[in-house]
Amino acid sequence: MISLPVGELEFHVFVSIALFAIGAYGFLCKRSGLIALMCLELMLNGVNLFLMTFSKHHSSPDGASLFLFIVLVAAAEAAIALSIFVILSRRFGSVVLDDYRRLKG
Amino acid sequence: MIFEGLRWILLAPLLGAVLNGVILQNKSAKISGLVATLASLVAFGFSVVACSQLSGLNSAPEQNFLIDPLFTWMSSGHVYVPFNLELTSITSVMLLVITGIGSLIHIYSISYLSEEESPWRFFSYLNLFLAAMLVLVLASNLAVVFLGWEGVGLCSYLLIGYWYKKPENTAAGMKAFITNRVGDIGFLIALFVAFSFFQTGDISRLAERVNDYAFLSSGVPTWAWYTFAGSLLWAATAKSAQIPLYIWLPDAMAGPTPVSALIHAATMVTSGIFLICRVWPLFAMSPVIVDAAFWIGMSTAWLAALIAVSQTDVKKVLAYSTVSQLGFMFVALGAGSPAAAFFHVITHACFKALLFLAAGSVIHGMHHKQEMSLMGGLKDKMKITHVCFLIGTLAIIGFPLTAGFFSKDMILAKVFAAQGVFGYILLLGAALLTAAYMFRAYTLCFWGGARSEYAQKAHESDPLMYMPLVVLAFLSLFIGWLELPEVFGHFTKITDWVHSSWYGVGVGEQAHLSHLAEWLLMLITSVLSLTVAYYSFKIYQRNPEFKILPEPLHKWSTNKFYVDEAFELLLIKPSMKAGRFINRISDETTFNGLANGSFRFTRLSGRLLALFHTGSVQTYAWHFVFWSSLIVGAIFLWTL
Amino acid sequence: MSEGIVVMGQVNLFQVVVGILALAAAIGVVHSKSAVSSALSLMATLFLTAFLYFAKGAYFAGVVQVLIYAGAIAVLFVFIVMLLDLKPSRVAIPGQKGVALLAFAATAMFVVVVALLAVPGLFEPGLQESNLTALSAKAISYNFVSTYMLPFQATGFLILAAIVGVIMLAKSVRSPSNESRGEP
Amino acid sequence: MDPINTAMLIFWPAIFAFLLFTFRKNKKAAQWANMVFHLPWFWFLYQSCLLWRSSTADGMFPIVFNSDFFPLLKSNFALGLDGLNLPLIGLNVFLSFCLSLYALGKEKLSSSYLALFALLNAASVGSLMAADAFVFYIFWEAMLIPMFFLIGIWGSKNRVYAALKFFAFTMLGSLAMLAAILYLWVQPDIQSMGWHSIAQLGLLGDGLWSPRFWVFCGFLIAFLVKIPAWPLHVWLPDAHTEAPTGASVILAGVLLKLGVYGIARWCLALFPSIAVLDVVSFTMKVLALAGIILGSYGALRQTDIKRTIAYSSVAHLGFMLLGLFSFQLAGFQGAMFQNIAHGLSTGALFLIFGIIYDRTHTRELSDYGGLGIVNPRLSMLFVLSVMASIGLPGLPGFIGEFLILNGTFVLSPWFAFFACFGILLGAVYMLRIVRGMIYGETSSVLKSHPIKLSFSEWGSIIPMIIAMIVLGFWGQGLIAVTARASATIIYNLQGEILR
Repeated sequence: MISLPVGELEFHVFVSIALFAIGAYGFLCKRSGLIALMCLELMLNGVNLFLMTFSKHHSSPDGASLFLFIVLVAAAEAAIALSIFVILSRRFGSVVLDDYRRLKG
Repeated sequence: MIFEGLRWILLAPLLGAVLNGVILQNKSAKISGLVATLASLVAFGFSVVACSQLSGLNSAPEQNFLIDPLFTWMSSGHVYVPFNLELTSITSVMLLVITGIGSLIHIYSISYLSEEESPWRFFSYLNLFLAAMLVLVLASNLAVVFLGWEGVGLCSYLLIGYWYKKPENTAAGMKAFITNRVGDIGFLIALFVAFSFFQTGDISRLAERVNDYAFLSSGVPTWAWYTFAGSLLWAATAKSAQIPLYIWLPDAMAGPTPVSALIHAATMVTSGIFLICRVWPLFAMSPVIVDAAFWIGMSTAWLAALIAVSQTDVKKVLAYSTVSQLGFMFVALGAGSPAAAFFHVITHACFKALLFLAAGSVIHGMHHKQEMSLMGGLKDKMKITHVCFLIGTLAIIGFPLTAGFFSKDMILAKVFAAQGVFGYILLLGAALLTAAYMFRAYTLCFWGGARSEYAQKAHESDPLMYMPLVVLAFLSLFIGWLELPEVFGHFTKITDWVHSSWYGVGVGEQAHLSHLAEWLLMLITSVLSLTVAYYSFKIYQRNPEFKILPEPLHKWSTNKFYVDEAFELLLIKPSMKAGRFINRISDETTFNGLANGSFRFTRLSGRLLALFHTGSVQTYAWHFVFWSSLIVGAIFLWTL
Repeated sequence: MSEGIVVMGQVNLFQVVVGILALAAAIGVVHSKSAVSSALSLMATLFLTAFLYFAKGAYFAGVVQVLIYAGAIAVLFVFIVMLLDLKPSRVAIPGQKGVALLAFAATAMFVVVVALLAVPGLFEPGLQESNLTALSAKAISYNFVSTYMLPFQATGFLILAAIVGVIMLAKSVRSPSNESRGEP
Repeated sequence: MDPINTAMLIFWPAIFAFLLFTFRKNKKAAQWANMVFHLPWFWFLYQSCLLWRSSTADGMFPIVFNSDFFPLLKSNFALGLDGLNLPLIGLNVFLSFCLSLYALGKEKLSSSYLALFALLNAASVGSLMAADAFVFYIFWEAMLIPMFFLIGIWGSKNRVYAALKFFAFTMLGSLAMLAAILYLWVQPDIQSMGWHSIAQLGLLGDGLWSPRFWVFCGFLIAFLVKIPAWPLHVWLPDAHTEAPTGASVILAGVLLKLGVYGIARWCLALFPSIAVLDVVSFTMKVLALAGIILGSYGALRQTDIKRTIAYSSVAHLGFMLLGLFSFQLAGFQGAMFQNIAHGLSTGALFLIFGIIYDRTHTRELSDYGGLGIVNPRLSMLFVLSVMASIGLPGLPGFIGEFLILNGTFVLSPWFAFFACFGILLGAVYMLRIVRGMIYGETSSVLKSHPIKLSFSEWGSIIPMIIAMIVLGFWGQGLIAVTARASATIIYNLQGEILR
């Protein structure tokens, strides 16, 4: 394959950080709760990629096992979050985060 | 020599007071008066026995006193105060005076208070006063003397405020108690100096301190001697009503007359001088203080005499005359002879009590009217009172061979010996003023036409009242014989009694006067005072409103030289205002403010924090991400 | 052991293309008009990241990614989006909050990249010839049962709790009593 | 005579408190039970006195009861009994007995009031006898809670503010003490938190700003708030005016004394080298003097009678502080004596005024007048207790003040001189009250509310008055009790001065 001047390591790190940043941006800015959750998944993927890169770089299986844990946890979290959102949407009639103001101090 | 009887002298009036005050409380003056008089007579009996016991004792000067150890009142560290009673020669005389005149006054007041509604209160306070005075006299330790000292102050407060319905009586009582308390601070300072520097409170051991050389050289700082003597003088000025702190005595006339007779003439006011006589060797160690006493006495004698001249209320005249006579006694102390002062204490007790009781019977006859302008022409309506009042007046102005003559003449002689002609002339002036105002009072009361219907209807009081008058008249005539000047033969009872009570501590002899000088002095004083008395008698018969003093001085003297107002303005009002101001600043604004402020602050900060809970999920998320990344970044940079 | 060792050297074109595509899909998730399209672009990002893993030689990870992430979670998202039939959600109003966040994201990346490049010790050269076996399933599973035994079991419980939680939440949704809105 | 009696001194009121909680329904029975409960308590006191007199253990603060309490905190439940805390415990038992007599027949004082009272007694006796830092702290805090409720529920108008202020002040003060105790606890070479082991604790270093100084300050602040020393006294007038009669008697009689006892036991005896530093002793004397003068000025200014008496307590306690820091046996024993004397005289004042207040429900001096006509016997007792509180010789107040001033005069004559003006001001504001209340024409308030005392109310005042008169002359008995304990403390203090 044609190899570019950039090192494999640097590129992968760049991609994972980009993924994380985009996820964070989406999570904080999107008004709809579901989209925020999706961006959350993006952030997690960014982290996973980061881990895998270094696991390969240091050739130790730890990174990969941690990757697996994150996947598991992400799955559980997504399930719970989504069902909560379903109830919230039933309750508040919409998924928009701004409507949930009941906890005002 | 141990003698158990002393405690009974003290317990009798105490029991009387408790019996009357707490248990009996019955309304009739007769019964409660009887109980009280009985108690004081028992005390008188026991004191006579004790004095005879003492005079029988003729051991060495150091041992000739009776002791009756009761219990230790308090002892901790360097303060050891045994509650012992002690009878020395000087205290025995004072004891007889107090219990004797006290019993007479008890008898007198039975009829004086016949129509009061709660006489038991009066008699229980009178007995309590007697007990406190006896403690003051019999105590062997200065701290126990202080117990009597304040007890006497308390009883005078209670008795002055006896008719408590009228607010000015209770105000006078409070004024008396607080002015006495100012003096008590001086007494306390003297006690502290005694206990910390002289290591003892016992009067006998204090006197011994003066001549045991080891103690003197053991480095007692000179300021200790001066503070001791100075604060004792301060205490005496308050109790014996001298210049700065005499303001309470004239107002104390608000109390019933027997009270004024007993407390504010005979016993309490002289306790200051009596105390100084007892610790005289210590007092004489600081000559500056002795001179101070001289000048305080002189100025009080003059000021009081000037005020007495223009007073219209008979009791006020007698009150100011007491203050002026006390000034005489201070002058005697200042001239370095406690014997003369003590002799004048005794004679003054007799004739001043006589004058007060006579005035009391006049007032009683005049249905409690004290204004001399309403009196006049009482000599034929109240014959016995008139005669007794006359004897009293003669005694006080120093009519030859009466008590006043001997004691005042002795003071004048001592002053002449110690201070020279100038001091003598000053004192003579005061004596002449006394003659003037005493005869003014006498003629206004008894001579001339009756100036009001009360005077017309005045009647002689019943035997219970004039019998003590007669006894006191007899006393004030013949008590002078106890101490004759050298000219009339060597009969100096009082001086040896006073000197022997200092437990053998000798004090330097005063200068001696030649016989001629003594004759001359006696002649001048008696002649001058008699002429002044005769003139004032003549003038006041014709014109009751005659003013002895020139106009500006007269107006000033009627208003008592504005001393009360000055005290109020300069001392009492500013300190009260300053106190209120300081307290408002320190308590209300700063500390309370601080405390309340801290409550409000916590509530405020609580409300402030609530603002963070906006409720929008996203701000929470934002904060969460922002702060966590900040922290991670910080840790990351930190670990580099 | 004989598969040979791929030198962790230069990045090849395939990886670059897939990486860029993944980023594009990610941006798609954020900026798509309707929730469905963002769900789909999420699924695309997950697939592409799986390709990245394959390119790196971590086949087991790639398969797991495809199976669980892309297959299960993304599908779950799509299903929920379909269930709630949402109106097309407007793009977030990038008010000052958004701008601030962009700034934050940019700086965060910048800082990290700089750290990566600047800090020598962080990336000491790994074994040149990284043996691929490190990322193989055998190595990971061996690692699971040795050093990570505790987290492994804990995650098991976590998943169980999640299942029970979801059933509870789901049950309250379907139970007839609170069918009408407003019931707690 | 076994030591269990001393422990029962504390636990008996506590047990009784829980018993009282069960008496919820019948108030009459609760009040009588409260009165009867005091008899065994007196018996335990008597047994402890015998134990104390027979114990020949020299040295300071002999431990009479010991059982393990909390090994983690290195503290065991040690109770000590010596000349300093025995009189105070006696005063506590005596005052609470008089108050139980007073409480008979009062419909307002429910059984929970009496139960809280018993708890308060247990806590105060506990903190008096505690010989272990943590036990002392626990009892010290335990005192606050019942007092807070007593003021908060049964007080008069703005009682909640007063209760809160009381609680906040004392709590903050005792936090400083807790910090000091914890600092001691973490010390490496401390085996147990007992009083003796703290006393022997070496290494804390000496001199100003050393750790030992800070521990000393920690303890001191807690006690200064409690005394109350001058700047921290603002809670006392409010607490006294709003507290019900029983609570304010016990507050004045026992709780304030614990501050003085605390300083004597936990500051002067434990850290003599710090107390003797002239910076410390000078500031404390200045605070005491300020307390005396400004307390008296405060009293002068009040129109509310109970506030005046409260301010007078600030002045009296200023005297005691002066006595403690005079470092003379006379001054120290004077302070301990004044503890009891002030407890009796102010207790009597509050009790008498409380009885009048129960009928007239007004505290303004201007509403009163002519009590002497309405009830001469009560006014006589009132005048007697006023005289006791202004320190008239022949009554206990004088002996305490006389010894204190004598002690202070030795080392600092000027302080003694200015403190004398406190006595003068004392006479002024107290006589102002007597004149306002007793003398003059009968005021409308007294005409409309006749003051007729029930038998139990007389029964509650008479013992106090008799105790005062007896103590006025027989003071030497009480001074002898505190002699041995204070002699050892003063011996150490003077040893430090010479060094």
